[in-house]
Amino acid sequence: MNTSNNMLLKVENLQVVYKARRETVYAVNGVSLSLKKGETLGLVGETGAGKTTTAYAILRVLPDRTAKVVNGTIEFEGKNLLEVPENLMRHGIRGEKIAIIFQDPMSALNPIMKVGDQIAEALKFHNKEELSPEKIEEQVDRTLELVGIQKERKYDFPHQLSGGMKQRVVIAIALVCEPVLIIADEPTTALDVTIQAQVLAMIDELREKLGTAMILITHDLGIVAQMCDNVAIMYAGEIIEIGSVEEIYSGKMQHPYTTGLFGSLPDLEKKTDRLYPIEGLMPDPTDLPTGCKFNPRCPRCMDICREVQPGFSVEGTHRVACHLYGGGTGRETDE
Amino acid sequence: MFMGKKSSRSMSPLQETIYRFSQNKVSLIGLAVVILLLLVIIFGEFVTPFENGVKQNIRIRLQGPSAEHWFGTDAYGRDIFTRVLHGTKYTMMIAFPATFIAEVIGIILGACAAFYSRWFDNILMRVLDVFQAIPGQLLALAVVAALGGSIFNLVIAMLIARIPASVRTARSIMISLVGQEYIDAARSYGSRDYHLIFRHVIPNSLGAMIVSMTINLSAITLQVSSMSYIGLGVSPPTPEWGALLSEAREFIITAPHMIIFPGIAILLTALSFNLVGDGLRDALDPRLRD
Amino acid sequence: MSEKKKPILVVNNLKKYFRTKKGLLHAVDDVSFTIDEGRTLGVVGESGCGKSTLGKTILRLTEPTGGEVFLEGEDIVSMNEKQLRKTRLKMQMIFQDPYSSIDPRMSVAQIISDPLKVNRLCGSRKEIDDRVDRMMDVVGLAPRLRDSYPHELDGGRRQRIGIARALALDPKFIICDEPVSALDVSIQAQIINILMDLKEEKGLTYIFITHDLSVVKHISDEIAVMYLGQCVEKASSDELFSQPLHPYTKALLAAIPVPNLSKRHARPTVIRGEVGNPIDPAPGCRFAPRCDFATEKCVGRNPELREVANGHFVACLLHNGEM
Amino acid sequence: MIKYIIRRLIVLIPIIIGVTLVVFTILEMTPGDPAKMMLGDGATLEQFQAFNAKFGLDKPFVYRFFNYILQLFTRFDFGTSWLTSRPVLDTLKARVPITLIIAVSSIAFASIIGVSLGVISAVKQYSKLDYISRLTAMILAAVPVFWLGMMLAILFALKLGWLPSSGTGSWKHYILPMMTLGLPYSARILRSTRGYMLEAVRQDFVRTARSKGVPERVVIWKHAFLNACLPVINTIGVYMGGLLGGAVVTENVFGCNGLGSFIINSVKRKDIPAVTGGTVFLAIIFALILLSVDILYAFVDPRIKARYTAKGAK
Repeated sequence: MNTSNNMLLKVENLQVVYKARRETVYAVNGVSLSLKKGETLGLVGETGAGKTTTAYAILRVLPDRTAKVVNGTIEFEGKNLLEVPENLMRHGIRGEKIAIIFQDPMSALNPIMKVGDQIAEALKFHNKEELSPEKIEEQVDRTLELVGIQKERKYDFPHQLSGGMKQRVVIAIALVCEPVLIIADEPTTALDVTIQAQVLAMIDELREKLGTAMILITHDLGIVAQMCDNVAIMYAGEIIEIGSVEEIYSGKMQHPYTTGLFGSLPDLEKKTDRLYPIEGLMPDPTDLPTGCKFNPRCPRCMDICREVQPGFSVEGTHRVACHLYGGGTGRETDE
Repeated sequence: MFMGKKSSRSMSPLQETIYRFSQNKVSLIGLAVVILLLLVIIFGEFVTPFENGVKQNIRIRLQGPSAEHWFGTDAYGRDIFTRVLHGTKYTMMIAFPATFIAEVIGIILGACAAFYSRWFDNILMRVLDVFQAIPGQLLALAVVAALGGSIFNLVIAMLIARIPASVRTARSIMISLVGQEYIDAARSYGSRDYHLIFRHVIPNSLGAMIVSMTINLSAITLQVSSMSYIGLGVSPPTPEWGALLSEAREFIITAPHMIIFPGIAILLTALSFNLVGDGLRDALDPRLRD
Repeated sequence: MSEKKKPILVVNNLKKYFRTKKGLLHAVDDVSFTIDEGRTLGVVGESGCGKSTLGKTILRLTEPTGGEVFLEGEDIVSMNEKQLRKTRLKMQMIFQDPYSSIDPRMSVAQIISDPLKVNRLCGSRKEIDDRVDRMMDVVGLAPRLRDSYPHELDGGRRQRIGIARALALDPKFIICDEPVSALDVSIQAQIINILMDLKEEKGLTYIFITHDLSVVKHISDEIAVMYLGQCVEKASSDELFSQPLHPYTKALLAAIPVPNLSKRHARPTVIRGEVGNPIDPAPGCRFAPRCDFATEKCVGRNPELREVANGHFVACLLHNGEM
Repeated sequence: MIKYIIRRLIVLIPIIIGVTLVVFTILEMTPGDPAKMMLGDGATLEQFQAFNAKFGLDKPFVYRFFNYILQLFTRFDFGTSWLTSRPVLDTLKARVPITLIIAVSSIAFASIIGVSLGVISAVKQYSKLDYISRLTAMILAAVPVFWLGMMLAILFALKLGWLPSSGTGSWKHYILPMMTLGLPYSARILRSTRGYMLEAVRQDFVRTARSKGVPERVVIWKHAFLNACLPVINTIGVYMGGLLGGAVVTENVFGCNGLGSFIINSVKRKDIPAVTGGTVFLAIIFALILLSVDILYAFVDPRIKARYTAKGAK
């Protein structure tokens, strides 16, 4: 993981909090991950795990009044994005080098703007090559065809398109400037299963063709298995396990939370009588447990888990933050 | 984020609303003023007897504010402070019953429209369309023109002017509530219509209805005074605020204090109703705040 | 399981049409099935296929346009209000959205006891309280939550309240309308386990409506696949997954992302197009526009749902000997 | 689109009939004999009978009502004044422009101030500017219109002497009525604009625009504001009703001889046909304004436009 010449993104110890009137929500608590060019990383976790906050922090589109990045670096092509001034972020990076695909295509598109204009907008503001309006139109047409929509439909408004088509438009908006990194935030959660299959197949194909790196945020381990090279599993604002898909899906040296996630899924191939879910609930993000954040729900919880936050046990590229695999250096807990 | 508070006792939505409202200083001031106004109606006589506002004394006419006459005196030498103070009850006597009745009618018709939808709703909407095509002020004027300007008639005039808006608000609240899945659920376990209305729909609509009520109170306060001002409401010498201002018109140059104080009374009343309404709305739905 | 073949629910040619501005929407169009006591019928389909409307129409939460529904031999469709209320004691529903399906102004105990109160089933307060406690225990709600309000609870707990409320009347038959689709995976598994345990203990019969094929396979004995208001295939759970016949069922199965690496990068066969809407549908197979095997025979006449193997029904010309 | 407008105009007909019925019924309840009120007690029986016959008062209510409707739709006749025996329409023609100038100028004034400050207030939420404009708006929304008029008159006409305090001679005469009526509504418009803007800037598509790297100025005005516009236009339309009512009072304050003061004077003199005619006419104006708001709506929002054209095609 250290061949830095084709390293694209390196997030180190990212911490984000949301400050509400009297509460502080600890949304992301020291996330580190890295991504090479052309690679796909799956970011997996349940509601409130901090997946989306991490993604928004990378793109710096967090709500600026409440959210605050308290610590960490986000190194992208050698620059720390957290220190780049806002205007450079807007001109060189956001939408141009890093693009994002949002979850809900119904609300992610401006309802009173033609879809073609919405796709062209990013191009117009990042027009480094000084393309003529005609060239921009051509590029919009090309991108639309890339995502499988006839170019004539660029004159349509979002309400004239079906759900799947809207999500294709959202993807076209992300792709039109040919970014090097795409962050896809649950891109198919709002879609029906057959449409999901269409969209996923298309994303996979395009990503391969364009060589774009991708962070795929999802809660669906099935999608990860199909799409990703590496997987990071998040729980309560931390990455508790990270590695290649093969390592994670092999079941060796598995974090009990990961085991629980797999146990919660009914198996399609063989008949199971019972599911083995994780008992309990997500911890309150304003008041996280000490030690390992998963300890109140963990079926294999030990005394040390309640006090000391586990470090990573490393085996190849596979890293697990769990005392069961003891090797990691125990960090004293912050609280 | 959506986790419950770890407070030892759980609060019902009502308690929660009261708690949030009590945290809002501006709205509390509004509430304090409203309570003060109600106290004035009850205890006004002890502060300054009504007699002071009636007895005429030409020698001290049109005097500016002084220690003896806080708000000055009018063209007949009557104490304006007393007149403004006792004017409170006329506004309230009109605004409260009119608002309350309008709201109750709103809830009844709204619930009927939401439950016995289609035809009843259609008819109701057409009737509302007609009433709302006439500006409320004009509707009230027409009623007063026909019936005359007594307090009772003004209540009726305000009712007719405000009912369309109340019904429309109530209707939209009720329809959105009836669309909620818990109504379907209640029906599925055998609730009769009156169960649905009284156990689910009305309790859930009350918050929003009270907000709309405070807005109505404010609007009626303004409307009543302007009716009296143009000479079609409560008429002088009754010290209704609008009537006071109507009397003050000719002295706009010589005695501006006659204009300022009743006007501030109207302003403060309407303002505090609005503040209470805003505070309630925020307390009911904290998401609207930020 | 098949030794006590006693049908509890029989649905014949059920239809529900909605009048819309664009035309008549055939939300449920001529659906028939039978469920035996103690069994679970899974109903799967994508959004807009009418599966939720089917559930609500069976309970008569929306009035059916046509057809019959027999619960233990009594026709629900022709009942008057009073009979219907009595019959609904035997037949309850668990709703999809744990947020909008419980009244926010009631405490947990009030919500669970409401069915008992409106039906005047329990005499004393004590009796009601006991029953509420028992129900909360059954669905795994801690007793200290009795006086909590829904806004203080998470989706999983709210859904448990919904289940407790449905169980309060001790029904025989429960319609579960996507009870887990709004929940996170780990919570979803908890709820599924509760539902399966209850079925075991109380001998309940379920209709389990969902869009999630892996969930439906796990919980159902039989599965009906719906497409645009019609049932296109119905078979036992194992049969349907091992021997899917209808091209739509095949496509659905192929589209599920499997959480293991065996099918990695083996691009699934993706069907084209999107689900339309069944407004004034022309006769003919509604899946034909997206079907690779469609011929002109598929248009003009509705394919019948026919039994092609023991207990395996399919509505497709490919499999009923006409092509 | 034209088809849609025509259809909407046709829908207006029952509303106008309904409005007339409401006004007719309310005024029918006026106690006393109109002839006696108009002619005084000293008139002869023949004079009474002649008066009643001339204005159709010897006919039953239903007959008079339908006759009125018929005259209104066939001859655009709003009745004849009892006082002057002249057609009400003649007076209306002279007076309506004054009311329209006041109403239109104040709504324009209120919209410009309210919308622009509302947007800024929302974008700079919790700033000093936001705080001050909200406070001012709060107070202005509770000010009685006629009192504000008097205060403005004291300040600008009597103390400073910049503007005339009454009459309708020049454009200067319209400034005080415009401000009087406009200021309270600018406050209301500000409040709702701010609310809708706050909602709009939290929409997903605004986040999409930001993530494209679009400059903040464009995000606010092109994406957020244009979407917030729809409900704002709607609110302004709804306020028009209150504003027309307020115009009646404002005319009274500034002694403008518009429709409002005509109605008030007619009410005071019990000239029922004049009140009916004036009120119905104002209701028609109001309905036409609401119709134009709806049409404007369709121009801003393609979804609504699509609905109209789709319906029109059928």
